[in-house]
Amino acid sequence: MADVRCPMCGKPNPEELELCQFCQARIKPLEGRSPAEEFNSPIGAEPPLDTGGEQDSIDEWLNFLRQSEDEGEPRPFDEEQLADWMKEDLDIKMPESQEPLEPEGTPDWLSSLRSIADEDAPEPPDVEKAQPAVEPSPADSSEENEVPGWLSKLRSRRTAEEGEADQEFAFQLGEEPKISEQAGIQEDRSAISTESVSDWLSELRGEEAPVVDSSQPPELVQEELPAGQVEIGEEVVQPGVGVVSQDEDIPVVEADRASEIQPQTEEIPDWLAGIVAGGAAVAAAEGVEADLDNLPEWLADLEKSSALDREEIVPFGEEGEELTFDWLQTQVRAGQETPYGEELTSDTLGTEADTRGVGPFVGDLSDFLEEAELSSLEAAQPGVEQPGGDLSPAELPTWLEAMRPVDAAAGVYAIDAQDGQVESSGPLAGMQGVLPAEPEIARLKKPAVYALRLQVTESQRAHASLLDELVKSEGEPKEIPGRPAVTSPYLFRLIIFAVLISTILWQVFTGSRTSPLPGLMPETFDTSEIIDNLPENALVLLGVDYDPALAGEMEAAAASLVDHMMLKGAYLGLVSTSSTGPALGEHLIATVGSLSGNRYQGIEMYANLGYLPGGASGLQAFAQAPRQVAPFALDPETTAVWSNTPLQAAQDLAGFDLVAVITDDSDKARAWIEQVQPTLNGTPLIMVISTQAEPLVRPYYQANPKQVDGMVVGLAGGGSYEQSHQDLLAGNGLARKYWDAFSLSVLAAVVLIAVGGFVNLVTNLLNAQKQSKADKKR
Amino acid sequence: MGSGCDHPGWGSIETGGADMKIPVAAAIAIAFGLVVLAGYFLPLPELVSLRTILVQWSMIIASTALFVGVANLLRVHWFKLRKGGTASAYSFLLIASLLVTLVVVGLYGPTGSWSLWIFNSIQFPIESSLMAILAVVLIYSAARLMRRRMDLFSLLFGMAVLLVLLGSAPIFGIEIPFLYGPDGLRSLIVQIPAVAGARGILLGVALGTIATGLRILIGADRPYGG
Amino acid sequence: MSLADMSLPDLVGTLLGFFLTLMVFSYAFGDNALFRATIHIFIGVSAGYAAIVAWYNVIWPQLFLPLVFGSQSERLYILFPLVLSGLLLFKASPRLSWVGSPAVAYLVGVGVAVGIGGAILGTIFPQTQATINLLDTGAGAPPDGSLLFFIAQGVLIILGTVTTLIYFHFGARNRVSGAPRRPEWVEFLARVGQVFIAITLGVIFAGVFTASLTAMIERVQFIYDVFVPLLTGQ
Amino acid sequence: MNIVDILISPEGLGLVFLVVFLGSMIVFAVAGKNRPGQNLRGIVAFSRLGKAVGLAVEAGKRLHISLGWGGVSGMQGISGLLGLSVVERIARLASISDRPPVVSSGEGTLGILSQDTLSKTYRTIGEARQYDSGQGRVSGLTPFSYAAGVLPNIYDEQVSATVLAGHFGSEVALIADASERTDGLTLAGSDSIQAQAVMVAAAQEPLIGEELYAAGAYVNAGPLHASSLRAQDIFRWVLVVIILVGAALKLVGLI
Repeated sequence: MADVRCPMCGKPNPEELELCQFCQARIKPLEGRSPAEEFNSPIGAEPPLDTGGEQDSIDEWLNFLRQSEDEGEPRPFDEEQLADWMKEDLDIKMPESQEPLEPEGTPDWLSSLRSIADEDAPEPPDVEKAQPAVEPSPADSSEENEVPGWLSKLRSRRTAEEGEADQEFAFQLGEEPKISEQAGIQEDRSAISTESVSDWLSELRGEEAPVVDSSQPPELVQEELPAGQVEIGEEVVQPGVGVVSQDEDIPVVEADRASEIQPQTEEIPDWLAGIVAGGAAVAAAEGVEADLDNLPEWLADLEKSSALDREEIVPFGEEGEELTFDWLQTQVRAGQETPYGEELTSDTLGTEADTRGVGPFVGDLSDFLEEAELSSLEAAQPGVEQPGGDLSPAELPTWLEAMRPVDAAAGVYAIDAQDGQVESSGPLAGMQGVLPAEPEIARLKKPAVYALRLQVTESQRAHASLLDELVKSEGEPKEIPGRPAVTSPYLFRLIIFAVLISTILWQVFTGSRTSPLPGLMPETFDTSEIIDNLPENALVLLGVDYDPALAGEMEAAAASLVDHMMLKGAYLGLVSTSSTGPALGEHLIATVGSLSGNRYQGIEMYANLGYLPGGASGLQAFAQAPRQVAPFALDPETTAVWSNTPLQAAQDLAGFDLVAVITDDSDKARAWIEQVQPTLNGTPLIMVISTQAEPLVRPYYQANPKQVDGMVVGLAGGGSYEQSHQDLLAGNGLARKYWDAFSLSVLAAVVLIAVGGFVNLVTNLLNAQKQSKADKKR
Repeated sequence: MGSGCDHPGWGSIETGGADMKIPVAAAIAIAFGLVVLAGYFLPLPELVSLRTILVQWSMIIASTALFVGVANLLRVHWFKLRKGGTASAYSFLLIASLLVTLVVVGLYGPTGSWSLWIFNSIQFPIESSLMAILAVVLIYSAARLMRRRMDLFSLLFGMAVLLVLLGSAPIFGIEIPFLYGPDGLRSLIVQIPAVAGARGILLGVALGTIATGLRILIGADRPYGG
Repeated sequence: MSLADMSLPDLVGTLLGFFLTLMVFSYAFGDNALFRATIHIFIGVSAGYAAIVAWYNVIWPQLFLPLVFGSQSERLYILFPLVLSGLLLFKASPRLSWVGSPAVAYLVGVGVAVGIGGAILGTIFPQTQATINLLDTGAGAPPDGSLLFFIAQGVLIILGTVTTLIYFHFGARNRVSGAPRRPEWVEFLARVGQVFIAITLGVIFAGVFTASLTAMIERVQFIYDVFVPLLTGQ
Repeated sequence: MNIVDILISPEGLGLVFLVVFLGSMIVFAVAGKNRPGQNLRGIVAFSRLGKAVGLAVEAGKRLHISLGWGGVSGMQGISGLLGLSVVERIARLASISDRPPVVSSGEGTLGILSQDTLSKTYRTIGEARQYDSGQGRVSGLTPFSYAAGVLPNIYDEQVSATVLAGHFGSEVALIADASERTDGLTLAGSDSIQAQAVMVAAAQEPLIGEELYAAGAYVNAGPLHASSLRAQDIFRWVLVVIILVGAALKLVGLI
């Protein structure tokens, strides 16, 4: 005997069983399922029989409803759409044979629903089985049969689903619900199912409730009752809104909620508005005669039985599918007794606590709040005595389940029944439970959306959402803020570069020679004197100790001096303590040659002794034993300079006629002065230094006795030397060439430093002031 | 040895003192250092010549260290080349230019024609351009000084810079008498306060050099021996 | 000299220098690829050139030449640096780096001794002597008789030198509240010294700027001398 | 030449100077052990350096120490060797950072010594595996090529603080400017007076004159660092007295 797989939980069941042994879901499909049942089959179950296009249009209608629920505001309900669906529904397989039992004037769609329900409505086994001993009263049984099958189906399916939800719910709480609890949950479940039916209906009704203009006195409302509004005795009942006229027990619905719902009501057909009005409105607890004329017969009958049978309120479907009006009343009263937010008793809070205990932040925050809402909804009914305790809950189709509006809205309409005040004046004199005028006005604001929800104050909700964002943002990678490409320092650098380059280019372009060269300086005069006094074919040791970076300044300062020595026919011995020295020496000789046209070439005129490693100690070693330390020249033949060139006349450095050092570094200058000068025995030492070394070398020149016999300092020194020897470098002196550009760009630099410094100083003072104000405030 | 002075924020140090296990390197450094030092201060001719020889040998070994430096440079950029990315292109340029220069200058000698061509066409223009860019950097730094550290020192520093620059060349061809020239304010500033300050700084630096050198010679600091 | 008179290598070299100068000047607009490429070429060329100069001037003439062609005594003379140089080459490999430590220790020991000797004999004694001689009215007095100015200048320089030295005094006394502080009279002298130091560093900063400005003028002149002939087709 | 002539000769005086200086260093070191807490005047640069090391470790950024191109010989060499003491202290503190410190130098011997110092420090604190020889690197072999070679280190390797301790020239302004462009802290000291003048303007925390040589004492690099500072102070005042007395006697014509 093959097993059948349950459509709901997928577990295998013996073939003969109709309901799943695990989740009580229906396994054996009912023969000839009505469109409503197909429509009700849970989403995701095996696809319904192919009913051609009907399924799509029905889905369309429901999607529209579902969307309107998701968007939170009720969208204007398109009557044609509803009507078509409705109509289509009505056309669905109306069994010709079956006489419609409905009274004239009943809309086709309802009658067809009713006929379908009658065809398929075998007694739901579970309901009977679960039927408690209470026998339906004979008066009821006739109405029962008239109850449309589709409503009874809602009840049975609802029972199945709720059963699952309970297990799930219990599972979430971490413990198997005990038998007593299960009963309790059953009870709650029945309360919920009746309530959810009322919700479904109230929602439907909600779409039909006419606009209530609260600003107008009730009497006026009576004449202008829009279609679909039923006057029950003195109360005007608005479907989906409740009683507008003053009856204490009648739930008061905030006007604005009514106004919200209002736009949709005109389109719903009268019969439905009537049904909803009859079903949704809560008749006065005692002695309120419902105005049965407009009600459809089946509802009207229901109304009658409710009036007679006040005590035996039978939840929908409990006593053999009798749709008594009382069950609706019960829902409303239940809503009254524990209106959301005011009178939640500790045990309901307890339930909520349990729910919270599940760990609110396990899933998404809105799930938690939804669950909390669900649990608070279940807990909302402890006080209500359910007659016949073990009545099985009505079964709602899943599409209805999905459509269930946010319960909070329903809860809002619970009417505070304990308010026993009797009107003393005005047209409503003698009436009880008259709605206080000002609350309505005062409540003209949108109702607190979370009426029946967990008691979460605004700040708690804010904190919860903040914490949620924090948790979410933790995982997101944060972009490292890129540094802005253009900043004020960047602009300032550009301005400096542009000002300097344009100033220099202007002078170079115009080739101006207007700015006078510096006059003769004492140190320059001494230097030229020493060179003038050189003997013929003198031996000069030239220390080339500057960096290529400062070649611009050093060559401009030394070119005229070197040319002067060349003109005297001196033999130059180049030496350096830096590795780039030899190449710079060659560059200097070539530059002087190109400027003056006085070509100094070959080992006959100068010898490049190369590089002395080891800085001061290398210099000291060279000063003590030059022939051992630098035996060869760097020319291609690596000539032995001390034997094959004029240098052979010099045994040591004292043998030279002049030692001239060109350096930009004060340390190197000091090294020459401290290591070499003591061994010169009277041979003059002159220095061509950079402006940056002046403060440290000048004392040696000013010393007494002088340790440096002559000095040329930077571009100004070179200019002064050229000024005193106009014939040198054939008048093409580098100092003269650069001097005008130098004097203008120095001025530009001074202006830039002064203005920039002032702006930064002011900015700093302002920031300091702002900082001190902030500190004082703190 | 306990620490004589614990400056906040840096924690004290237990080792680094005279660790009893003196490695061979420390012994070599201390021995040769003391011999050379003696050569400076003891007027014995043998010591003086020994000092000269030891100093000359150190120059030869220092040149070998230059080759080890070139090897280190090649190794760092070789790893960058193998790692890939934009930096590898630059490392390739460095290694290529290094090898080409070694070959050409090695063949023609430091003052050979092609060697001088490389020096005058590549090294000389780049290095003097970097020095030219320094002018922009120095103006920017001097102007930002008042924002970085607003105190008397910075104010005096800025004033000295402006006065010396104004006095180093005529303005629009006009030589400002009290500022420019050998007897001007600029020369006065350079020859008196600048010389005094420079001397004081040099003497201070010399004292620091002696203290640091002695610490190394007695083995308290041992930067070698890795 | 116009571009036309140049030989081909010189012309290529001048144009190469022209473009390299512009690529370095682009650093004023921020770090960029052209500047990066240029400085990496510059580092390679300067390292290669320095290595060859060291070989030509030191290693070959003072190490290998005597080893190959030198006499027995010369070979003996260079044996010690030859061995230490060999050991030093092991520092190029991280694993065998410890083998080179004796050579490094030798360099450090000798270098430090040269530093100490230079500091005492090359700086402290001469500078102190020069400062004392500032008031040598006998030898140092200027011929034109402005003795007073000479003495005033000497006193001012001595005052500046002494207060600059005092500024660097490190020792301080604990205080009940606040950071340790030097005695008041030392603080006063230090503040005077600070004035001299600020002026000295300002003067030297101006000197460095002058040198860099001259380098910029030289480079702009070079660009102009190359660009204009290129433009006018000379 | 008798003893008196030797003593008054420069070499003799130098020897006396040296012996007394060394003696006072050792005496203060021994005395300092029993009476700790000899205080030093505040130097803002070193306290900011302590914070910068902490911030770099926390932010997972790198510290860059530059030893200059002064080699190991002469006065400029000794400032480089002093930089190595600072390297040891910073490497000891910053070894736990995600990006260990990098030491750049412009001369072969200094490059070798920086690698030796780093490997010895990591071995001392038991992190021998973390040492990588690439951390001690030669960036260039001439002054300006060295400064140009340091720029990519600062721009590309998330450097939060640059310490310049050694011999530099005016090219040090390029390094300090690159550090400022990347919002890094620059602490700079040198024996060269040109470099000091440029550092005053370009660096956030310049060390003037001999303040660089006090680095060892301020970063607690060892007991003798503190005692040698006290010896420096003593001899500072000796020089002041000699200059003042000598000048006075010279003015009066007695010497």
